[in-house]
Amino acid sequence: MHGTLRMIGRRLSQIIPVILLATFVVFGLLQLVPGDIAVTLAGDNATDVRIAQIRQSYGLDRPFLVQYASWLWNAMHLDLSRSYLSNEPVLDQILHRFPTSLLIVGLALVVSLVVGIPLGILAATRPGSRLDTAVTSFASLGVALPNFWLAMILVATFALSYNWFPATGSVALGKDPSKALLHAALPALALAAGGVAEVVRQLRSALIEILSSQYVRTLRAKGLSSASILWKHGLKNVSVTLLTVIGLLVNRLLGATVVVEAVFAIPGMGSLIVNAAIHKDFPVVQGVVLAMVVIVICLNLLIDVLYTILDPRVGLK
Amino acid sequence: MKSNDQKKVAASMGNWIGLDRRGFLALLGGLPALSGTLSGSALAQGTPHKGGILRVSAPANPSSLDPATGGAGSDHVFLYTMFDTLVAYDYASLQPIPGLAESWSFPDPTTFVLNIRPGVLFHDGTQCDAAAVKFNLDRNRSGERSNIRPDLETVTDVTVSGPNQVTLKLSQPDTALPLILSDRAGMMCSPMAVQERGKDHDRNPVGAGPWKFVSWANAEKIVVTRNEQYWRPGRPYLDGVELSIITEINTGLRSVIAGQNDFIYFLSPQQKQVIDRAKGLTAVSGPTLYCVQLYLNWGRPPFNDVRVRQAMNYAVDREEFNKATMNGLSEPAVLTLPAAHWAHDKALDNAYPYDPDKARRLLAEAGYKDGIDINMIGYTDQRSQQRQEVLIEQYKKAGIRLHFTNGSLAEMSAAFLSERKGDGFLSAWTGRPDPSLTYQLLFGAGAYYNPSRVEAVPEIGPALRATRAAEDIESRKKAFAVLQRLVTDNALVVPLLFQFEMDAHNAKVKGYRPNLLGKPKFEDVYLEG
Amino acid sequence: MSGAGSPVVRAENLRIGFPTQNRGETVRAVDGVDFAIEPGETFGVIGESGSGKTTLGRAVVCLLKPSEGRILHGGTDPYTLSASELRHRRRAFQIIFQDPNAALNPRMTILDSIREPLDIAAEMPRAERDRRALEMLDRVGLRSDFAQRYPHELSGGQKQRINIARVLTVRPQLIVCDEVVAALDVSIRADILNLFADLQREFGLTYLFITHDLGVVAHVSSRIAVMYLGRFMEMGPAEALTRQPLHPYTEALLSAEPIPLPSTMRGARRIILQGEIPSPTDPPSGCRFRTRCPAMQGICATDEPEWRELTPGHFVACHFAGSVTGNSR
Amino acid sequence: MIRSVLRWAWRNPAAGGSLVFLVGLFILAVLAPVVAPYSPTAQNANDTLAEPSLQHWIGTDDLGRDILSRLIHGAPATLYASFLAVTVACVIGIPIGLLAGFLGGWVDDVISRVIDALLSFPAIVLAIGVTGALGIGLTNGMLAVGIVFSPQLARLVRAQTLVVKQELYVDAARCFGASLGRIILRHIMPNAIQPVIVQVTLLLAVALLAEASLSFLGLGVQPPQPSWGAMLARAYTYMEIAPEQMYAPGIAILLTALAFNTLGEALRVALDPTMKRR
Repeated sequence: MHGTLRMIGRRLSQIIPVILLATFVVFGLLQLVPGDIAVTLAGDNATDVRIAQIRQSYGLDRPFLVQYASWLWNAMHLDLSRSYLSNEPVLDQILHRFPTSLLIVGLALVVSLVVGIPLGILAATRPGSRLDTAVTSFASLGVALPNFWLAMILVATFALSYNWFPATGSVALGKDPSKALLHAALPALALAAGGVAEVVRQLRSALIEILSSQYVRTLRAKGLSSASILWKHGLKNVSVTLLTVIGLLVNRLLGATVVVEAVFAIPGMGSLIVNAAIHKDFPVVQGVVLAMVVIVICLNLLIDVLYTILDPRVGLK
Repeated sequence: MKSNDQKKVAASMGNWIGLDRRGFLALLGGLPALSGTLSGSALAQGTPHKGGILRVSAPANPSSLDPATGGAGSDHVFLYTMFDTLVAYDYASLQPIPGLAESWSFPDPTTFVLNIRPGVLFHDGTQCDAAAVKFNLDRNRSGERSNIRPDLETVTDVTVSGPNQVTLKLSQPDTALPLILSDRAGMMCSPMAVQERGKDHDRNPVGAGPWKFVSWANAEKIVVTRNEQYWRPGRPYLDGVELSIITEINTGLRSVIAGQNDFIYFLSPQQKQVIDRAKGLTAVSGPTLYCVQLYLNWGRPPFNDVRVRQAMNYAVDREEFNKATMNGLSEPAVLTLPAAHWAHDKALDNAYPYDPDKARRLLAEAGYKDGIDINMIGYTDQRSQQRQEVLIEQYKKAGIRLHFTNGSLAEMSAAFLSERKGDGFLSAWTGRPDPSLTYQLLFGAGAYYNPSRVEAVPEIGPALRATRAAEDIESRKKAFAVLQRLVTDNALVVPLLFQFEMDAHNAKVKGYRPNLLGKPKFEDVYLEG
Repeated sequence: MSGAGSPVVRAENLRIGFPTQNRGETVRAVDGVDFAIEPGETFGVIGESGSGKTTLGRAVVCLLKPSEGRILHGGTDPYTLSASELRHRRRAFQIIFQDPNAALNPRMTILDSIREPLDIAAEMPRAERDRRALEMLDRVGLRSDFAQRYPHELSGGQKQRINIARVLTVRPQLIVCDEVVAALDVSIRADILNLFADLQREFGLTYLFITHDLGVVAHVSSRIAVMYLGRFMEMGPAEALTRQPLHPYTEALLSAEPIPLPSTMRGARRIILQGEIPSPTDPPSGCRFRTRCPAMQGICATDEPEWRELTPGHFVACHFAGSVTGNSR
Repeated sequence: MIRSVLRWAWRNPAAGGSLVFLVGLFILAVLAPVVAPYSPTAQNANDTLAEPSLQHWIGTDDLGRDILSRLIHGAPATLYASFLAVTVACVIGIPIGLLAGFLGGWVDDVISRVIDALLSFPAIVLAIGVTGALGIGLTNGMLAVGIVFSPQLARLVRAQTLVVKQELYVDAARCFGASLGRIILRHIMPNAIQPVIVQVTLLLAVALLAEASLSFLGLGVQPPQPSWGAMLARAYTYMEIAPEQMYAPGIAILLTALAFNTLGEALRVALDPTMKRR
């Protein structure tokens, strides 16, 4: 336990530089993007003078490092400032948008695991069988499937042809849970295809490795049934693999939602950051990046803690 | 083949010209002839009644809900629900009609008097009187955060000349003002709210329009609810409007097909097929001021040569372009104003027939025997890319090779208009209530939408001023004809087509009429069933 | 110290520590060792695993940098040299590892591997280098058709011969042999050891022979050092040390030796070492062998035994050296 | 060499099939102007969104262009995009990973933190930012994707390097006086690169999908150049009228990604000595 705490401490001390780096990199990247938000803000009534005025009033004429420093200073005081585009506090926007994306990602993750784990186990316990071939082929297909294409097909089929699901938008989970799930179903499904494939592939290969190990062969020789070996030894050992997969998957799903949200016109954080990035709405981009980095880091931390609990040797390394 | 096409163009042009505006609208909107007055809409089916909430799919998040601080042309649909304008406009022809101002007059060319309708209340219960109007006009023309100062450039002073009268002093004759006051500049906000809320008024506005602001979930939804104290008797019909922001128009239309929304606007004419195929949806369309066009930078080669600019106009097959990109459902454009507009000069309609050979000859005369490479600026969205693909193919036939550099709207506008990158720009002109603004902003010396910042020919300046000095509509028409001739002969722009407003709604929605500005208003809409 | 001339390698108060993940703690793998190796001799180092003998061997060929003290190569401290000079000079000090397989790059042919030192030296034309490499291949008893094969096609013994051939190409002054036969089949160990002996005679080589196997070390060495927890416990001529060990640890090693030794080398009784070797991060106070010493006394916990030369060339670090072992025999 | 590849392909029908598919695709891409029945940009406003026919085997698109011809002409762009992105990722990622792994110490600390930072937010977001900075277009888009992939490769190479640099043959080489460059090039690279080769093959598929995603968002290929992702994006706008428009480019992307993946997996098995033994 001592080691675990120390590991958590070490990881926490690494978070600050990672956050600083990530936000700085993004801030720097946006600086390189030509054009600026003053033009958007000036809109139809743009004049050169007006654009210069707006630039000044938003502090966009200050040097890059000054802008970053002032953002950082405010962020340290938990003030993520306001969107240039909508004048809405960034924190409000994030708190408003993230649940939508997280619902989809969460749902996709659950589907990936619920479908992927049994399939992975089935395939691993009968390697080389017809079932195994079918499952692995399906997994290869899932990995190669462009998820936004799948999203399009799902919309065309289940939303437009059959009208079983809504084609667009989202509903807050707190507002109407059943409607929220109905809205999230197709996007989550589009994301989950890749997720299921990933879980199946990783789980299958990890299980096969364990089941073919000397140790398990000895157990089998002692007369233990495959099922009990699987439950008692295989899955416990494989849970570490599964944790890794979950970590990878969440990161990947968060990324994939960007395009899938575009297909379903879901006001999630993906569309938020894409729109903000295109318009150089710094405060929003920075806020969302910060939130994403924090989520990913916290998740990784959680996974590392779980690793040490499942396998104490990891922590000592 | 070619002559056939030309015939087709001529025939369709004939159609445009042949119909009078009302008949034209009626044909397109499936509506009976409209009187164009406020009482209007004595519609055939059913009688208007109160109640219900209209769910609208809107294509863009507003830049701000304060009329003075926002900038996007797409904001108006939101603003109209909450703000009434001093001057209103006739849906069909865009001529000015009374709004919050009962009447107005020009006692002399540089004095403009507005008589404010008595007894109108803002949503917060304060009076919309002459003092409030003065507050708004002063804020709009000189406020620090005002984005519409150029609109009221000619106003030098606003005085309250009676409890319900304001008098504007002008630096020069400006007969464009009434229609300017039908736009943002004429939208009245509660002075108390503006003062109390400061910047927050952008997101929490108070006007005197038919509906009151309820909530704005950014890029997601805006909700407004009935203003019980609205000054027009019996209006509005709708208890409220919920505008869901769905930026992808195909997705937005899908939401109406799937029954999540009742109404969608700013569709592409190509989507008519989709609407027609969907059960229970009605397509509504009508011409608008929205002009898809190629901006040209005439300040430097190659477009400083009038022959090259004319070649650009001859080499494009507008009928084909309309067919390919709009399913033939828009109005091919030669001028910057559509045929239905009161200031449109019909004499110029055949100025640039499709003639790639003539384009080649003009280019050869200008010294480009082997054709010419043009660097164009454009946008990345699918519709823009489709237009680019069509234009690249068409211009290729006249030896004009277009090369596009694309980006987001803000980035590319700045690139072409401010940073002077590229020779031309495939974009659009969204139109202004008064046409003099359109011409001023596009062709005036120093205008932002004129990247050269200089007049192409010296006659432009006087012609522009003449359009704002003439007082009655007929003499203004003549002034615009002169200006339009100048712009067309010098080929300062390549107008391609006027996009038709394409809206769709389900069977519940009644009484909706499009307007020439192309920015829907819901004041006459009611729900049935 | 016996022998004339300057030693090939000299270690002075050599200490090597590794930082651990746990804040500030250090594994003191080699913790104060002095010795000198004379030209032409075979200096054996024996110890259990964890005693620091492999670390010592790696330090001698500059794969590890001393944290304290120094290693002298023919009188020069290699760490005072410039990087390029060090690269040039270190070729005279070679090492052969325990795992013959891991020492060969699996993606290089045998010929490429043997020729590599010559390639690095780049002192002769390619054809000459090839010729030399093939000559060495022949000298270690392998046919020339091995030249184009890859390591995985060879047996462990063959691979160890390749490693020997490879270091011989640079004509080193000293070869550290780190458990060179431990990974090989018992049946071929003698062959390889004989090869080492033959080569020593032929090329006048000097060996630092590291092993945990007293049988091996006694077989080949002229002098032996016994290492425990980073320190030498005893050092002396091979014969004297095996016949008359001065340190209880040496005695224990000798008595535990499973390989039949000549009766003269065998102790009267078997001493079984109790427990595990303690952690090198925190060695016991006083004599570090005391926790497992059958003859532990009070003084052993408090005072560190001195490194004494009891008989000429025979050093020991034990408070009771001479008395304890002498009595026990 | 060729014979052993053929033998390997024969024993792995899936991998063999993928290889044949990809080689075929390459040939098609090279011969596109010869093979394609029509010009990919030839438009016909009177024959838009047509169903498959004898003239147009898989129909026409929104501007009346032959879809088959556009698919064929889209192949070079698509392959170019994938290989460009992966090459960029290799050129950036591999040296950085080698350096971090081999030098260790503060260099490794700094590089590892940067990698962590870059990997902690979704790749597509980073790609959009980089694309914006470089300017929109296929080449820039794929440079962006390559840059975004590079930390993944760097991390993998670093891990491999950490393992390989412990190998005894590296120590041996050091004893022979080998220079840093020689050690990295002769010993570490060849032995660390194997999983990288596999990863690169798999990345080709990911790059392909990234190209499609970027083009879908309008940040990839620009007109009039055809690409599968751009075709899909266009098809999306005609989903209600002509849903069949999205099948052909989608299937082309799917099959190519599948082929890269299958090949990558087969390579993993073929190159992994522990799997070979089994």
